[in-house]
Amino acid sequence: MRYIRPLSIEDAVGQLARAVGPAAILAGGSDLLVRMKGGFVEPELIVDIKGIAGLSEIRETAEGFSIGAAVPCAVLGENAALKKAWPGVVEAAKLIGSKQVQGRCTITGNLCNASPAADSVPALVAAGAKAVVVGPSGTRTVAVEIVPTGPGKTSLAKGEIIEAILLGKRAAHSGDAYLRFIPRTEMDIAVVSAGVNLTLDEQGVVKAARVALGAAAPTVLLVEEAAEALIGRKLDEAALERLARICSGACRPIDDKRGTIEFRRKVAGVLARRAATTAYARAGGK
Amino acid sequence: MAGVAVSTVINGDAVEYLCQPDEPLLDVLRDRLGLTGAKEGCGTGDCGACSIILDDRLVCSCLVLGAEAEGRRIETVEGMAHGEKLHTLQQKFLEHAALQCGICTPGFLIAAKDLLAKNPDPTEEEIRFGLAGNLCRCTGYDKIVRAVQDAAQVMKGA
Amino acid sequence: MNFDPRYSGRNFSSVGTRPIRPDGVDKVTGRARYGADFNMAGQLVGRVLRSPHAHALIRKIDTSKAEKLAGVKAVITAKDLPDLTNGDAGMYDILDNCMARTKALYDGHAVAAVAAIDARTARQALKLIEIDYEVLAHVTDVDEAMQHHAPLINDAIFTEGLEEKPVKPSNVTKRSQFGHGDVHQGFGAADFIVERSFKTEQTHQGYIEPHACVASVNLDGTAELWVCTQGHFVYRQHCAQLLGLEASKLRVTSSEIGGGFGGKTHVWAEPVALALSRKAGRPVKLVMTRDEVFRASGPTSATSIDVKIGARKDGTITAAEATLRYSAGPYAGSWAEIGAMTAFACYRLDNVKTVGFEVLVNRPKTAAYRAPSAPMAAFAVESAVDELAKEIGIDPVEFRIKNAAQEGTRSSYGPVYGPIGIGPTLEAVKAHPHMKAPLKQNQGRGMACGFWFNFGGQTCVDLNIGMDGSVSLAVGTVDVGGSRASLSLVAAEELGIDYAQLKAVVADTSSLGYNDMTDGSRGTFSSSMATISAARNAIKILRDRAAQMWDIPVDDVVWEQGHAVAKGDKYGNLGKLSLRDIAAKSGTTGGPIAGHSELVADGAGVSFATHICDVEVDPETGATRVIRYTVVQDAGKAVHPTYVEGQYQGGAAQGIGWALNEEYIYGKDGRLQNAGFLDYRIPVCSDLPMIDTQILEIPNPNHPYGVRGVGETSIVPPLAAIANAVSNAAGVRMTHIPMSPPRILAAIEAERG
Amino acid sequence: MVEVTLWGALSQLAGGQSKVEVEAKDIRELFRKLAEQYPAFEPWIDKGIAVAIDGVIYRDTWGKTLPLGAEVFLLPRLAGG
Repeated sequence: MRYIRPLSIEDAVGQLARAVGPAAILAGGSDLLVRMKGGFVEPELIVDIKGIAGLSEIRETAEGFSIGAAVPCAVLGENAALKKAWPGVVEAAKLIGSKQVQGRCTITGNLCNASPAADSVPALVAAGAKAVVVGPSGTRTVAVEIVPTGPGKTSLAKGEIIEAILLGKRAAHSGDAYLRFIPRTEMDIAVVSAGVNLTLDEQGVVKAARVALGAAAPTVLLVEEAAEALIGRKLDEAALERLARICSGACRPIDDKRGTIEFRRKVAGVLARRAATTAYARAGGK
Repeated sequence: MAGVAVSTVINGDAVEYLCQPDEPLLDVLRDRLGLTGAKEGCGTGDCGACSIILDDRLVCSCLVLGAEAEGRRIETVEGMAHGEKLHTLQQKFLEHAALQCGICTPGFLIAAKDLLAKNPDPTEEEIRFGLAGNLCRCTGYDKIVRAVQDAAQVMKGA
Repeated sequence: MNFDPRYSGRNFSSVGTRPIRPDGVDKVTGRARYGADFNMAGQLVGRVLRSPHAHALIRKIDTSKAEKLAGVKAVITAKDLPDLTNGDAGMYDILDNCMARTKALYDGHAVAAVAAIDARTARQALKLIEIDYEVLAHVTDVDEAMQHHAPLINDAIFTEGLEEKPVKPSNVTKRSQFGHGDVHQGFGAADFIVERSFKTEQTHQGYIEPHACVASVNLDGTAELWVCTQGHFVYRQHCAQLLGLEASKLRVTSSEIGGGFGGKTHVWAEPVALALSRKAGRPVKLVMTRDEVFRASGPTSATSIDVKIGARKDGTITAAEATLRYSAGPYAGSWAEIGAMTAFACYRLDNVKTVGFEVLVNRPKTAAYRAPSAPMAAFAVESAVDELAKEIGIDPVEFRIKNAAQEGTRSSYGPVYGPIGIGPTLEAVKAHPHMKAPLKQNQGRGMACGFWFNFGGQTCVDLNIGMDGSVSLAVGTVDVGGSRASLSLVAAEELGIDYAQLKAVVADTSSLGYNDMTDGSRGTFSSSMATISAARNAIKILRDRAAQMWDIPVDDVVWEQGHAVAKGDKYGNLGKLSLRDIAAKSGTTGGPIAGHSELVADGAGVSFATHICDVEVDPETGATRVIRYTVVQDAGKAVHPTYVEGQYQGGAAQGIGWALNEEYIYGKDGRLQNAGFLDYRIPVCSDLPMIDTQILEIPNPNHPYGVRGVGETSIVPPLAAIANAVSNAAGVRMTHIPMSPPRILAAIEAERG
Repeated sequence: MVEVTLWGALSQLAGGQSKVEVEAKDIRELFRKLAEQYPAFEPWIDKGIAVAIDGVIYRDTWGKTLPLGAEVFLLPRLAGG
């Protein structure tokens, strides 16, 4: 077993591509170390990417925001501009684990861990976020929802690293929100969750919408029908009812230690509705 | 397996050690350096008993590799008191009987220190959410919250 | 023993004050040493291999590959431990639970162990042990285990306590029954009857410190054990007996203990660590992982309880009946029996009957958890009492006051009560401002009562007075929550000296006589009695030394406020001698001054509590938030009131967790699915409000200061108090604990139709 | 002579009687006489039986005297947390 701390993304990609046994990328480590402790993974090579220039930064660009793969979630909450533009994404990222875990965990790691219950992913999907993937054959930019392909599985090829997550520049009258259900007030994994991202026109009519559900299927669900139910309308009671019904119907959840199928279906609708109400208010809708 | 040589600073002192590449910092602190103030309650980041401050960030030392500490600054409960003087939080935990068995106490003290450094005048709710990553099974948290509230008042006045 | 334990009213100067605990500074500076904080030279790392099956025959274990791995110093299986098959059944079960002999009886049951030079090698060695299992059908549910077709866990078990000896083996190990009067007749006289069935899931004590020990067996048959335990003397006895060591040659030191709540009253890994050390010839440190703690230490029973209570229109209960089924894990226990004894203990009943069934299941062996078995029975009974009050149309507090047991009442478990506190706690609750505070939409209030016996037991204390007049107090009951502070207060009180002049320590098994463990809320009750006795013995010697110094008869010397005083006009010029004065001369007046006490502290007073709870339920998600909580409990006499409050608050918090979210979740494969703090959800700081406390002091007639145990009763009422509050908030009666959001939401939806 | 009340399990071993009369001055003599009269009690006494005398529960104080006319109640010896 080796631990390395490359200083360039090219070096990291090269080391990963050449690795003989199982290799793991280490940023925050809040998933990796737990899996190692439980004996679920035994990497031959651990590649710590925190030494790579730029990966620990949030950059505001002409196109929006670029969040480096090694930026801890706590830092997202300390970035005023990001928080103002994408409050739903930030609140989702800030829900992962405890204060202690916040100081380490990253949204890129949350995405690559590929848990259907990952908190930041529904918010990122709703936000239309993209991932910059660097690999042996170059760089590609993909929608975040195509990264996880099933519980614990991703579409990343051997040697590929997500370098950053991109969030677009905010249009006027936009707002997003994320809500999850947990039995306690902190420290739990989402039983079910919902992220909603809205853009309104001057009159408060929804122009664009994205609705995503977490822990409702093997991967995070982008519910296009739910978005369609909101577009072209103000957020009246009937629209919210419809949204809730569509979201409950779109769920393909399982019974497990965290919740039942019935519970997840029902609460997915409740959360979508509540998140939409918050997003709408954040977008300036009344 | 190749050992990793690490130079770091713990509680203000330069420290060097050799650790395994997959060895958690918690194990390094406890087993290699004799700093047993940080406790292992779970090893998976769910209890906060191993809390330390790493470069001004509160973290669980069970979720950090020893190898990652190279060139960083670590604060543990052993560094809270100065000479004969306890840290205000330590003193208030004693006065309020904010501990029964005491196994969670080092983690709570470190988390509370971090909390007050970032928010010197927290509300009860901010304290409760700020300390939600630290489990205590004895006290029901009542006296811990009161001790932190009292310490905040004293530290503000200082 | 010429010590008189009877209560005598007195004024206190130390007892009842709130000084800082003697072990406090060590604990806030990280210096206190817990189970895993101790190391010995040349120490190996021990690890245990555990069954992945809920129920399986162990056909063969091949350890040869593991033994050959470099760095492995010992591998053991049950074959390396004494075979107690034809010996004491209780000891057989304890050892079999430490290391399965013929069958793995639950997911997590230990089947082999290794000692190696480091953790990595030990882990690898475990993977090299090959076990040939024959997987058997399993049963984990308490009701299913009682069915005739259920897989049999132990075919040598025939139900005890039946009228006729059964001809077929069963998973029911015992039936027990309590009560008096004629319930049939009582129900006949009732105008209202409530009959309900309840279930509670299995919970864990959830102490933050995993089990940990360091064992060192020497070639000469002597051994040392450093361990976190609630009772190092009991661990010594069990380990010595299980391994064939001589008890007095096994020195057990109790580390600081990071929580126990009943879970550290039982040996789990300690005999294994000793056996590994003996085989390897080196010290072995064995620390459980959190996963192992959940899978393989001792959680509570899961229960299934039927309750029937009848009352007249005027609110008098005419009859009460309960059938209680408690899971025991794979070994016989007496958990339902305790439930059956405590269920109706709060009430004055002419006709009462309770029947308990102990049920084997393929889950870890049930261990004590704070007032073991009482919270589940109280949940069922107090829920039914609330419903009955509602049916009659009487206030639930008034209904309980009307039927509360009092001095002279025959308890539901048999004997007649002396002075007790159930009535006063109810009156205090009735008068409490909490009961009148307004509630908002979706909020509800509930209250409930609880009872616990409290124990005493064998106790030994040494009190040594240094030449400088400082006093060391060596006790043998492990300090789980501040007892060194309370016992120092008691010694200071008796001797008439300042608390700061004393230092209390927990002595190891070679330095003090035998002590029962710290369980049954006995720590402060028993050890304070022994401390009082030891201090009084020391005072006799102090008086004698003062008499020597003055050259007067000892009968003329009395002890007053920390001083020897010569009584009588003829001694007018002698003044007083302080404890320090006498200690300074002790070398020439007869040597060291000490007081010892060995006694059985019996007559622990029973204890009652009543709790009030407000909750808010989100009707769309079933999420429950506790928004206000008040504990009222009788302490007899609160020696250190802050730590008494701490016990009240801690028990309430554990009860809240149990009521709302904590449960063992087993899959169809019989494996535990949530063996960690992530999904076994104990309350976090942001889940709870401040927990208000009110200490009542109804003196226990059988303790010189009136002390009763306080540690356990506080976990008895919360399940029911919260269930009653949730029922009032959500408009549905919750009969299944924990009242997790999916259960509450399902109940709300079912009610809506 | 003291009248001793038995709990369910012991009462079965005593042929269904819930109360038995024993001539005993203290708990030790009580157990000895009970074991003589009802040999089936012996393993129970070995495992531990608690004795409530006028409502006060004694678990280990076998020297405790049984006052004349006292209410004597046998109970299982329990575990605590």
